Amino acid sequence: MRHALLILLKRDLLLAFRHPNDLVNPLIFFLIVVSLFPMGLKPDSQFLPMMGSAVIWVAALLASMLSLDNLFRSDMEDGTLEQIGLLPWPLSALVTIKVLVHWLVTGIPIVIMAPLLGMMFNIPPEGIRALMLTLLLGTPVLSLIGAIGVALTVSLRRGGVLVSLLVLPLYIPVLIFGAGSVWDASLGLAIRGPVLFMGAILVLALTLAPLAIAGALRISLE
Amino acid sequence: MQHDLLDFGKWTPFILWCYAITAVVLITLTIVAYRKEKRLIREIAQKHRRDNRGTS
Amino acid sequence: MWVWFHKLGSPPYFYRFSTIVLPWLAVLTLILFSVGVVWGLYIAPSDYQQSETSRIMYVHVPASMFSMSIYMVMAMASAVTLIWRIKLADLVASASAPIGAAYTFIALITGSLWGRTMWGNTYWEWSDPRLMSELILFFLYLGYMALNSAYEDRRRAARAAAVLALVGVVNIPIIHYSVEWWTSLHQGSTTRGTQFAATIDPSMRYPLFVMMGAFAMLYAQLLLKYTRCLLLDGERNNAWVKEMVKQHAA
Amino acid sequence: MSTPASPTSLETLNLRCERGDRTLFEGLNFQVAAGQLLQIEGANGSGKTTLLRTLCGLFESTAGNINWCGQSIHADPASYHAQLSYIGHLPGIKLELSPRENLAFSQGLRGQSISQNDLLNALDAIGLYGFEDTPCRHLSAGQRRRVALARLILDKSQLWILDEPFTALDRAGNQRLSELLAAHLLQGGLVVLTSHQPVILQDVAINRLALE
Repeated sequence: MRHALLILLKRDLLLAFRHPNDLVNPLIFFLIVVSLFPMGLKPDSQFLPMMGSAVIWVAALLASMLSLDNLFRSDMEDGTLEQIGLLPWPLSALVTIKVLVHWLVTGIPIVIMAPLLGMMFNIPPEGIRALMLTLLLGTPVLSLIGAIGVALTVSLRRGGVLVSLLVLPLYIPVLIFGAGSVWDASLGLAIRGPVLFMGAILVLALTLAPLAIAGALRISLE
Repeated sequence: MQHDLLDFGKWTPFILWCYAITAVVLITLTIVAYRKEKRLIREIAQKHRRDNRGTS
Repeated sequence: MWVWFHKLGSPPYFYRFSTIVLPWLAVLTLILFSVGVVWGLYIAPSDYQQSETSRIMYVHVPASMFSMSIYMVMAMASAVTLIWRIKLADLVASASAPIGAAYTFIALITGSLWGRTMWGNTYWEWSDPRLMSELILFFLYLGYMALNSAYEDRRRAARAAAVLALVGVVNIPIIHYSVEWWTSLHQGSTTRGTQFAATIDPSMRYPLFVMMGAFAMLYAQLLLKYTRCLLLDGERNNAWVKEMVKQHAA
Repeated sequence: MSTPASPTSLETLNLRCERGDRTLFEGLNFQVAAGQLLQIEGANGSGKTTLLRTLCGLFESTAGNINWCGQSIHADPASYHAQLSYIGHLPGIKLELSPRENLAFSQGLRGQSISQNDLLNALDAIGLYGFEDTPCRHLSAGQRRRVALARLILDKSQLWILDEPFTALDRAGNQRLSELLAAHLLQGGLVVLTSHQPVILQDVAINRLALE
């Protein structure tokens, strides 16, 4: 089974890299959304560092969600999802790999881009460190929760807006803790508590979300 | 404490709005439920009449 | 008890049972609401701290309390749907959603109006954890209903929505905790809310209990009614529905 | 794998499936034993595809049982799926990948390691010689279907469930598929398929089941 999971990992990464546009677009989206916000304010605004953490987090959340749309859709449309559903391995393990690939190709680049954007917002170094740390813990949760929403709607013709309706409310805790700790860290406060809590959320999502995704996919495959 | 009916000093509009909105929402919900069932029964009865005429 | 529960799971029995119970529930709801409203608005004294505005409590507290409980009912019914595939459980979950959403809406509106009387000039205070949780709960209800109606096939809709409800119920404590943490950052604590429901003066507690009973009975009544609608809609081609409709017409 | 207690067979007991509020079929009983082919016939919308998907375990029946070797397919889905090859309406191949990559991945996912030689032989046998490394998006519909059918050769599973396998195939492809089916049955395999055209195989009796 481990062999099969590795093959799936390889396959999905290969497929991702055969569509470089799909890889880069969410990141460009992330960049554009983040840079739009300061333009809505006065140029010398003092709110920038205050808003920075929230803006970067919200943009990361949207970029992650929008790029999830294709997680199962193309596999559904060409029938490979059926075949995956008929493999003699637990579906929850297989979908975890698919989510992992999504995180590798969108979550990680977001984490890497974040410090640059943080500097654009004049976030102090402590805040930037917290930003990277919380994004590192939070983006996998975004991928996992988002995948549930995508799995529930993949068989519907018009899933796009519906997914955001289902998923965004569930993203709120991650957003609150993520953006909150960046803000705290910028003020020089300790952020151990919220960071540990984010870690706990990640562990919980890792254990429960694959089951929900697999269950949802079985329904979508009917 | 003694009241004039529905007079709560300066907060009167707030309190009355609360009760009014609640009443409207709950009554609408109830009416919708009752009418929905009535409509469904009528619809199903009609379909059965149609079917019966078709077979006889 | 179990036998009865099992019997209730069969649609025709449920339908007959609810036909008998519904009128009684309707009367009871009406009585409780009349008593509660009159008591709350007229007879009950005003709180010495909050003046007359504490009267909002009689609608706000039951609505927000049941908005949460209804979600729990939905989640439990969803679990039953997924595990035992009992059709009625799915209908109970689907029928609960609009009622829960309406209760949440009431809790939001009354909470905001009540807040306005305390916060001064704002109708919305982001630092109030209860209102925030209520708002997110409202989103969860909306998402559930949107997903439920997006599927054309009833059975798939039921199961997909059930998965969502369970995911939501796992999230509720996390959301609650995160909102609490977040609002504590903004150090805007409020003295309002459900916590004093237990400590308040009996003269205010009894009308509150009456209103809670009224909201509960209304939920029960609407739940039965909406479930019956979904049942009729889904089973319209079954023999017992035809029989029932015939009796109804006669 | 331990030998099954009862002989290899696929049977349904009182199967009933619904879509929406419509009953597609009910009280369906049949058995397919080793070396047998069952062709399911019926008009469009009679539930053929749903029946096949139910047999695979993708669709959940409202009532009744499906047994594989005397045991419900839901009791141990993993070992059932290990012996099942399903080819549905959709070929289940990735257009971005070449036939060779597609097969390598689909076999790898099943946990079988396949030598390059076997792979090329399978593609050759199904008539895709010279197209091994062409991205599937440049292949015709019939050729894509052949890539999917090549899986049957490599899977080495006992039970084949095929949804309209002959569509989009030309006469030569038809011929090859028929040979493939005959050889599989001769080795004691089981086939359930739907097809609009009559299936003619040498030396093989074909059972038919009509859905209304």
